[in-house]
Amino acid sequence: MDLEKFRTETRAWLQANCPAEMREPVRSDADYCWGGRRAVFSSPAQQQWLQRMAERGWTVPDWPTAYGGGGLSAAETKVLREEIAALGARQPLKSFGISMLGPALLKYGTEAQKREHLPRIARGEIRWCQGYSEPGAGSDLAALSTRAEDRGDHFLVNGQKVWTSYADKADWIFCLVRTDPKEKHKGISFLLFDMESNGISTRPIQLISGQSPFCETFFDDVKVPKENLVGELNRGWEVAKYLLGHEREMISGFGLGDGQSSIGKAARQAAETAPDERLDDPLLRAQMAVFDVRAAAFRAMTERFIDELKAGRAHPAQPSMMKYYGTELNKIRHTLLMSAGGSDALEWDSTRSGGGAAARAWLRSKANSIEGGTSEIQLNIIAKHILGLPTA
Amino acid sequence: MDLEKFRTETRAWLQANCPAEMREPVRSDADYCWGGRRAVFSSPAQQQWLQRMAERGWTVPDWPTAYGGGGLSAAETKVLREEIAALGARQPLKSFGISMLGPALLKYGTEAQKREHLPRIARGEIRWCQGYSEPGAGSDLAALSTRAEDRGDHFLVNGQKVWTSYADKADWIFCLVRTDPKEKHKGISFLLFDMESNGISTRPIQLISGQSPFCETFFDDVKVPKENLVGELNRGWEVAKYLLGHEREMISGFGLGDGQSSIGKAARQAAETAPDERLDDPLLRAQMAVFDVRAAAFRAMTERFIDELKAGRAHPAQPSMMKYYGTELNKIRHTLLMSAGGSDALEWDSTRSGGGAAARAWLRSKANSIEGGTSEIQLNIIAKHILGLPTA
Amino acid sequence: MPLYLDDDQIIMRDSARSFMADQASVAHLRSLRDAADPTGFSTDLWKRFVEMGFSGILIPEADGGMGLGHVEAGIVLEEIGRNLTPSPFLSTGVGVVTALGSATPMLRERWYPAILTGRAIGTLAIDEGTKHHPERIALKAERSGKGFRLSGEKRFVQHGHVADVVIVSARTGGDVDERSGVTLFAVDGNAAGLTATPQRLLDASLASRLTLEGVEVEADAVIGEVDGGWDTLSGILDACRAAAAAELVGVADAAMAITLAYIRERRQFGVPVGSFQALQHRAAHLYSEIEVARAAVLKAQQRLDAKAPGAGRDVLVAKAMAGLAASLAAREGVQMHGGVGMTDDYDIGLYMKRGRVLEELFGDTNRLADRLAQLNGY
Amino acid sequence: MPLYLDDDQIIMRDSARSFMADQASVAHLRSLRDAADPTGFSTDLWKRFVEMGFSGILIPEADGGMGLGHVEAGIVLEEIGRNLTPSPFLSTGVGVVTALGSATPMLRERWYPAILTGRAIGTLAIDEGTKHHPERIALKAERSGKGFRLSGEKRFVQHGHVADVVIVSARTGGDVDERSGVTLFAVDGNAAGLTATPQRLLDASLASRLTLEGVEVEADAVIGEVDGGWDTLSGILDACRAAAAAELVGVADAAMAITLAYIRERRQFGVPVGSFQALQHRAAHLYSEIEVARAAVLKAQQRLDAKAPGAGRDVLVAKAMAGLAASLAAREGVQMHGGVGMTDDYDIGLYMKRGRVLEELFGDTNRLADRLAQLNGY
Repeated sequence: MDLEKFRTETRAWLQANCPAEMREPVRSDADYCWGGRRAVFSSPAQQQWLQRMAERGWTVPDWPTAYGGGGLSAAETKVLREEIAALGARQPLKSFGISMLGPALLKYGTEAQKREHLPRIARGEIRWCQGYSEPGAGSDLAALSTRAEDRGDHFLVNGQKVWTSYADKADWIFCLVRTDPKEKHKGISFLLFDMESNGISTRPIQLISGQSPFCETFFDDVKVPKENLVGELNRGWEVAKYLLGHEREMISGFGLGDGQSSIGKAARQAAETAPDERLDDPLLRAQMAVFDVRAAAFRAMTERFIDELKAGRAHPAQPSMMKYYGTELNKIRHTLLMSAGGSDALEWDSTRSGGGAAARAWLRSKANSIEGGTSEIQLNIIAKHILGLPTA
Repeated sequence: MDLEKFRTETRAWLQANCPAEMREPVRSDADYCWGGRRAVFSSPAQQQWLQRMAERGWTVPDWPTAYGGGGLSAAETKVLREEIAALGARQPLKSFGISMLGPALLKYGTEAQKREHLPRIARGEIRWCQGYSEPGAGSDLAALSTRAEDRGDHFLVNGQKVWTSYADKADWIFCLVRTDPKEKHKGISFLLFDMESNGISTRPIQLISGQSPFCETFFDDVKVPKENLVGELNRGWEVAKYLLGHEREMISGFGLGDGQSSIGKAARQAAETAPDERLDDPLLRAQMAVFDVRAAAFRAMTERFIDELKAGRAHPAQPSMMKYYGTELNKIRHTLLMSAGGSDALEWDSTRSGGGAAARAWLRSKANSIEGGTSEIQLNIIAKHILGLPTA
Repeated sequence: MPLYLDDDQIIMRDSARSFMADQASVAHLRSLRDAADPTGFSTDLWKRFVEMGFSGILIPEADGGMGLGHVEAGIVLEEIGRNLTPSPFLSTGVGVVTALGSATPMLRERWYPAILTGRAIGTLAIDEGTKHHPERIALKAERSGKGFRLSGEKRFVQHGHVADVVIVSARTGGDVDERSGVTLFAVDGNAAGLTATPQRLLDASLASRLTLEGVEVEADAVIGEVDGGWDTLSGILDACRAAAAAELVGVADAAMAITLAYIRERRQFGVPVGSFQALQHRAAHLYSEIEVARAAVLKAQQRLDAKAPGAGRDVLVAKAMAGLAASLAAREGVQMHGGVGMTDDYDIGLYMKRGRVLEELFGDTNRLADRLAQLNGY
Repeated sequence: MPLYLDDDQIIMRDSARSFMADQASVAHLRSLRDAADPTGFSTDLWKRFVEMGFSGILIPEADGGMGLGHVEAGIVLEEIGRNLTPSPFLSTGVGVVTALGSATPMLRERWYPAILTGRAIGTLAIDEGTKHHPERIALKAERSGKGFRLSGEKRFVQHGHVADVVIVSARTGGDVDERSGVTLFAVDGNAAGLTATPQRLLDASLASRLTLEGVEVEADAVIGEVDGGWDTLSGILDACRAAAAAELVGVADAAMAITLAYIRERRQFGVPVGSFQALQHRAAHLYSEIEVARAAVLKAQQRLDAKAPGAGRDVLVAKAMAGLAASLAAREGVQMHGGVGMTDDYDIGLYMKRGRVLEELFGDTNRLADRLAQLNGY
């Protein structure tokens, strides 16, 4: 299909189908749509937008149509992305199913697994969470001890996960379990199971931001059918690493700051500066000017990375660089916004501060360089796998 | 003695005895007086200033008078330092004998060694150089291989040193040699010898600044009398470490920038900015403002460090912190001055640029964080000895 | 004077340190916070501060105080910072006490004894915008009878809702942003027309918006000269900035200490996390920043105590540098803790929050460094 | 268009890379420098550049050039940067060629063939102060007969002493710092009254001070509109900034490469220096900076080639980011080399020097980021 024709048609469709409310900038986490069995829509427009996009397969434009995707080429996907950005349209669905599990299932899943799970992910019917981290393992992800014992037709899972994002709101979990205690990396398997199974309980973790997006998750004799194993037995680490690359891509997007193209513009509002005068804090302005350079350059990097990824030209460890750079940038962004916000931004629950929105977002951003592999881990990976630096 | 009386008298003496020329700021390396057998004085005033200060023992105010020092207390030394700074008087003598060897001899030297060497150091009669680094050893100083064989009444020295500051201009060298090849740190001794001895040759190293303050120094069957051993045989590493601490103190002074209290002031001249307008590069101005904060804070730190050192309250590894911080600061200083200087500061040998003074000083400053122990070595020392962090 | 604590000061530090660790540790902050305490600090604890003589550190001996200096006040504040102790010490014992030093004997006699005995706490109402600009005063004071009538708003007033006395900067002449025409007033906390609306901040402290609607004060509520209050205000700000800097050093130092303790113990990949060289270098850099900040703070305190000309410049350096060190300590602290550093169970996040509030108080690093550059003529 | 080089561009890059590594390596720079070459570059090498068609990359096919774009010019410049090749390519093949794109047919016919055959090189004379302020023009152009008479001074003119044609920004109206009243002229290098005084820079290149004392030019020496030259000048600066950014990426990439090679081999304490984690993390950060800069530069080149509105903003980002990456590469490079990095025997210092000159050329990171902030409305 001719690309310019596709662009014209896409633009027209988006303009006709994206509700006006869904073109407003995202103000807080509450504006995101996560779907799932217990989906909560903030407005009819939000639900409508999800349904319309899902019908075309455009929640996952480059997945095959057989699995609920849009079946678009890399070039078409890019055009769609650009047109969505140009319209300022919100993402119709936020989903770990899309950003993490989906790519892994497409690569490692059986045909049955793909047909069962992918379309529900695409339509936002099932909300997924990720069972990777364990207490005491930290950056050494493979040091996990949640056991899955072979009981003939099922695995019996016992153990504990931590940092499970929204485990208390998720319908299913993709989970790393130990199936061979004598091996480290080669004794791990990758399982999918329903969070409504018997023996699962979750406990939210109270964060410094005052929010609790993460849980501790406990498994007590949870039965998981054998057909829910993804990839080979004891080869789950390979699936996990592939998936982590996709997680890093997603997290690296944090640096983009929700389409806000200049931090100085954003800050001017926060600092109550008259529109026609320079930011009257010259040192903050200087920091913002350099930040805007880096943020714009990183937007170009993100475009380049996606293009190279689609073309199979990206270095396999490049997601580590994206994750590192994007998250560090996002932390700086929130630090600068706090500076611009001054004493108002210190308020924790006032109405004027939007319930401490700036402060909570600032504190939340500190986790960016920890979750999904710390910055230190990413730098180790870059040094070893891209730069070829020796180990001692 | 009453400290305020001492201050009054000192001020009066300095005012009466410091020649007007010696109160001008130092413009380049040529303005420093290094003394030595082949001393070169840039002016009669420079020679006079050295003689007058040396007569009172004030080139080394806190050394005992028996060894040519001023015999001042810590408090008096501080007053003298303050009054010299208040007058803007130049240092009368730059000397590795004062800053490095002297303290080591005072602690480890025999009475005969002290009487022979210290007064000549104090009067600037003998210029010393330091024979520590060797090719291939780098930061691992103790990996040295210059051999000193015991030949009864003398040592026979063979080997090569590198980064010997001004070896081609020095009269004597203090030198680390290997006296036991089977040990590493415990097979090193500390020797003094005359650079006019037979078998010594030097070769200047061409640096990126275009200057050659360092040499390669070669020893070919050099005879060193036994009485020139400082400290015990095979215990030279202890002397060396003590001396390195003093070297670091000296190098840390780089960050102070020759009494220039604000980089912004200095830069305004370089940038040809009218005296009544702000630096018209707002981002550079912002960097300078933060630099001025750090530089002023580090001046306070230097004062605190010297006070604590004199009082025996400083952590033994604190010189590493001073060396690290001071040299990193000095590199930033020169980077900012290059920015302020713009295209003029890029000129390498024009008259207007003072023979490329800014560019050469900038390039020279890059060595600050390498010579006398790299920044990385200092950070290792701080982590281990001050912070008590574990080794793997 | 050497640039380290003398023997008396070390005794005082040791006593403040053990008192605070014992009575006012981070657990104390947590319990106040979790109870959503409406005062913002423990009045019981404040009584014990008073018993230790802390509220009178800067009050002259002739007025019944300890007649000590900013070095000593800083000693207490560093321990407050180290333990994240909620306390009106800075606003009352430093801010108001310094302000009253320029007040009429009548005002001093009214408030000094009350502060010394713990009957009164006080605060400063300086800021009107969301960033610190002390010359940006729109709050008006108009002559009214023998006194003045104050109308306007102030923000970010620490303990404003429970203060017995509030030092208010007002405009009696000149334009907003001008330094002439500024007058300082000591206003009763319960004066008619004064409303304080407290807001919980991210560190669980309470700061108020103050509304003054025709608040009437007597002529002798004026501190310093009418229209000529700028210099007095500058002196008060010097004292408060040095105090906030000292507290920041305490925050930074404790944040580093708990982080070092954590990475010495925590193991990953079979070794202590603290054995990784990349973390060691960053920790060593952080240590250096904090040491340099500590030196700058002590220098500023000594110069204030010596009433040295230009000490205000040392204060700018001290607070700006302490802000750099504390924000680095918090950033590195959370990152080096990893995931647990993000949880409310660990203390490191509390240090990050308190550091952020102190950074904003009386001008942040950017503002103060900018001011220093101006004083340096660029 | 995807944001990576297409197949043709990759072929061109490979050919430029092997050509430059073969004929114009760092050894070539050293031999010119050590001979104190008065031209500043090798005319023989330039002839070979011309034979490769490089001087005509940006010249339209209709005018006999290759009719390619900024991406392709950038490919050559990145290799120039990688090899520190002294060359008039940027000033002639990008600067003057872009300027002539807005010139009269007569001017184009005079200079394009000369550039294409290597008979002429050219340069821009833009800066009057020691920092880049393109609107700060005092050099006057007054009407004189049918043409103009130019008087004033320019600085930092690359290859100014050997340029056959110099594009001069002059003031025909308005005040210094105004954007209206600017006119561009193509001036003969050997015009009467034009004096170039070359100065050796720290990277061994030569830049000139230009003095124009009543230099007479014809009316058709004007490029673009009289008084309305600012937009043309902006377009030329966009091209030159993107070009300098590409060269900076080459400098940064090569500086990193030789540093990585060094720390992989060099041993200390019994292990390769490159195995120390603290260095590994810094190297990985440097790699990230360079990758991000490379993306920004390619984006800017593509947008220039697409004549996209607002591409000048992408160019500001590209050069500012490339400057950040290159200066970090040089700093880390010298430090990681240790002592030998300070010696003239090793190449890393040469990269530091060249990076510094390119940083200053057409505006440094500070200046361009400041401009970006202004365009972003703050």
